[in-house]
Amino acid sequence: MNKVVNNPKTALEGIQDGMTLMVGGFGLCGIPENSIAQLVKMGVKNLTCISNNAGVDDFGLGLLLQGKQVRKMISSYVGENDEFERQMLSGELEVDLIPQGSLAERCRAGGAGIPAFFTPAGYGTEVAQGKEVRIFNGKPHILESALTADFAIVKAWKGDTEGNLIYKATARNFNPMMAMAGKITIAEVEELVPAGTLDPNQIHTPGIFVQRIFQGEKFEKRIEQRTVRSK
Amino acid sequence: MNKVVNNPKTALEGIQDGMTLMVGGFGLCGIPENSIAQLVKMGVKNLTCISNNAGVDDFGLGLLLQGKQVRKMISSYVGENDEFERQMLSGELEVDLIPQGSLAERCRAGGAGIPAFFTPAGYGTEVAQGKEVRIFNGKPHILESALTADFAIVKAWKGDTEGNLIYKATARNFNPMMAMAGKITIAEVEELVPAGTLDPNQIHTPGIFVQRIFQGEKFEKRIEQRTVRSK
Amino acid sequence: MALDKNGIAKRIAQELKDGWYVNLGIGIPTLVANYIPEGIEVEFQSENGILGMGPFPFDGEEDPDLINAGKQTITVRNGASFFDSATSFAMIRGQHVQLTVLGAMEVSQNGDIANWKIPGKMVKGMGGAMDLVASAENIIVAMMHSNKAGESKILKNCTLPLTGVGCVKKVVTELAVLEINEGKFHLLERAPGVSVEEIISKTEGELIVPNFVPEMQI
Amino acid sequence: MALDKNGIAKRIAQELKDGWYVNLGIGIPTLVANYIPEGIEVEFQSENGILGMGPFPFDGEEDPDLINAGKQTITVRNGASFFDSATSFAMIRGQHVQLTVLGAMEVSQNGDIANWKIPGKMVKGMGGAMDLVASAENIIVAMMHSNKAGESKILKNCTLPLTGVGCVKKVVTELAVLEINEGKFHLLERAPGVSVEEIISKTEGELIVPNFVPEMQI
Repeated sequence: MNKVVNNPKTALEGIQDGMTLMVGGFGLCGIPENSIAQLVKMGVKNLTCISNNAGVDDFGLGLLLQGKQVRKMISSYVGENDEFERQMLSGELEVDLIPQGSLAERCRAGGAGIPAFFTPAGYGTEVAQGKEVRIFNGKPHILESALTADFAIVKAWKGDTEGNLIYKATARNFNPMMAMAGKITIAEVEELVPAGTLDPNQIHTPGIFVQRIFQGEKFEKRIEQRTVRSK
Repeated sequence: MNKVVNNPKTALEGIQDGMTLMVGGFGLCGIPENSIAQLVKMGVKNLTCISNNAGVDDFGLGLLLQGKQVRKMISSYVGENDEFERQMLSGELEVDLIPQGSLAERCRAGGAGIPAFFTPAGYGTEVAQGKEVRIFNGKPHILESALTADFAIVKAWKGDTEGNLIYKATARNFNPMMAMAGKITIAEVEELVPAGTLDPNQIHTPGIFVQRIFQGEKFEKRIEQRTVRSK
Repeated sequence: MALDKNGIAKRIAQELKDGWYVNLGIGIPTLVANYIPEGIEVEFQSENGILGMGPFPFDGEEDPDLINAGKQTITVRNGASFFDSATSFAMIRGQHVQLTVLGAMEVSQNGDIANWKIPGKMVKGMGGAMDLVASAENIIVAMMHSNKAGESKILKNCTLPLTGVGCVKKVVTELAVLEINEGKFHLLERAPGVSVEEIISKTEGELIVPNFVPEMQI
Repeated sequence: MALDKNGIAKRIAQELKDGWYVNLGIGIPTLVANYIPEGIEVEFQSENGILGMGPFPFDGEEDPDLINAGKQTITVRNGASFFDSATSFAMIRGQHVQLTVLGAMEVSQNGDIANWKIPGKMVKGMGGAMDLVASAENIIVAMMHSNKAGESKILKNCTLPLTGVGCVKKVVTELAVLEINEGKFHLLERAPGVSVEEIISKTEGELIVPNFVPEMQI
């Protein structure tokens, strides 16, 4: 069941104006750099992007914002991005802010066929507006619904030809749930290996969730907050 | 954060008559054999056991049934067990049958602080009796609630002193979700190693979900349906 | 002549499409894996937590930690993966599995299925069947047309407790291939040498019979 | 004298108990990790998906794939583990994390907290804060007693959009340790050399002051 495509161009075929995309990563960690570059090249517009963050001005999803390709962001935190701020304040960009845990769980739910679930997060805040509230164990919870996307684009460390993925360290973050929730899921990996090479016991995302896979040409892996101690 | 206890006796301290236990495993695969033997020794009674299956007459949870230690089973499939059948038909044993996927998800929900979620499984059947029905995307779903337990007892392949666990092959099954859902979770492992030995990238159950861990003395690993082909 | 179990499995295997992930139930459905058409690649999921099941192991090579949902010892193919049962049912509930094949005691003309409980008899439980039938986009039931008493199991309404409602799309029996559509059975094919009359007589549910009913090609 | 940020962190660190899993927010909370009391072992969780965070890396040893929720490069301790963000919030929502320390713009006497949004200013988002405050059994807020305009942030009612309701149990500021109980602030300790009168004057919310208010021991 070979899912290998040769390049980002082939991988992203079918993505059209107005579509909803999930894009993996936390900050600039574990983002599908090569696919984002291809989205910029394609020039698709009016996208709804579901991604925990929105990149920085000149990297990550910030590149799509620069090209005014995004109509709506669904995220938990969107700081560190001047162009984002400008578009949001001018009303060009719609923003739906969601608590991070609810965002992660709503993506998982979308992939897992669970249309809605109750969570305490956001009760009593503006996040709860218009949402059903119910008490469980004496504590109020709100009903949150599943999220899915036309395409999910994720980034993994290693992947095999059948689409099985292994992430590295905290570059895992939102990638596994988004891989589950995409109608079509595209994975870009640092190292693509033949099926049978990866230990079946150590697969983070089983290939069933991935429709297309390619090895990225180059990963810049920019660090957002380089923090060190002296020796 | 050392969680090692020396033996099953110490590991199971605090389990009392009338408590609810989750017990990992699918059939006889990946069951906590040493802990079950200890439960038999302890002679605790009136237990509610949440476990996908109920073992066979002379192994697995069947051993607790032989000793009439179980008041109620919450399972998805309980065949292959004559004593179980006898106790159930005589009314000694209460049985709550739950679709397997709902059972798995309800355990995960219990561990994840999600009190309830909607699933299509069981709609229109006796499983849906008394449960809220709601249509999502044109399809009826029922509201299922989280499961938790006083103690969860799981079995892993490798574990470290901080409670991090790695399962082997399909012996993983229900163990990870039950580890999440126990107020106190006990892990018995085939091989106990020092913290730092296991790759942080390959941990299936992070140690935060495990309160006590020990290396089992002996694992019989009985096969329920030995099926082979000729060479 | 009516098909045997292997014949039913063989006919169902013709429904497989390249690239599909497939969940096979216990019994006749398990046999489907033996008849994958040439040139087609499918991957088998088992709901305890494995993708990429291979054939049964050689004698002496069984691994007690490696079983399928029928608790049989199995092997893995290259590209296999293991996961927990919650993730496994995420695949099923989330409709990532393209085809589910399972047995039934009764099927009704609106697609209801009963396959887990007979009142008065020991109930073993539904296992994963309710999750599978409630979620699968594509369910094929492999079953005998009649029970041992000779009564039709292809019914107007199920008499046994249901496993799922309105979910079955296709039924393959020892006599026929039936499709369920708009609340009726539709006769698509008959087993080699089996007459349309025999199928009609053994089908209690409403059955639409076209002028020409081709024989199965197996 | 009022504490500095490190002093606040040091005082909060005294609340740690052996064996606790702890989530530290950005800012002052991060500093708590520098003052773990002797003989106590705690493990730090970061909500992007790591347990067992170690100190920042040495210069030149940063790994872009290894960051905390503040997006800072970090290291891991022995016994660490990585997991996806859904599992990470399963830990938080499921109350497996024993203590959450985070900053706030305002706290009210019934335990409401506001720390994510100022109307009229650019909203960056709540990140994981709403999940953390809604679920944690044990929340300590690290904050300054007053804002830059000199107005109290320890209030009867929050004026900013809320992050969570009735969830804060304890507040440590540069002036005092306050407990929230039955809809009131209770003054537990004062910073060395800070007078009870100063604390009273800078607290807008209802404050219960016992006869004797000990100085913090830091």
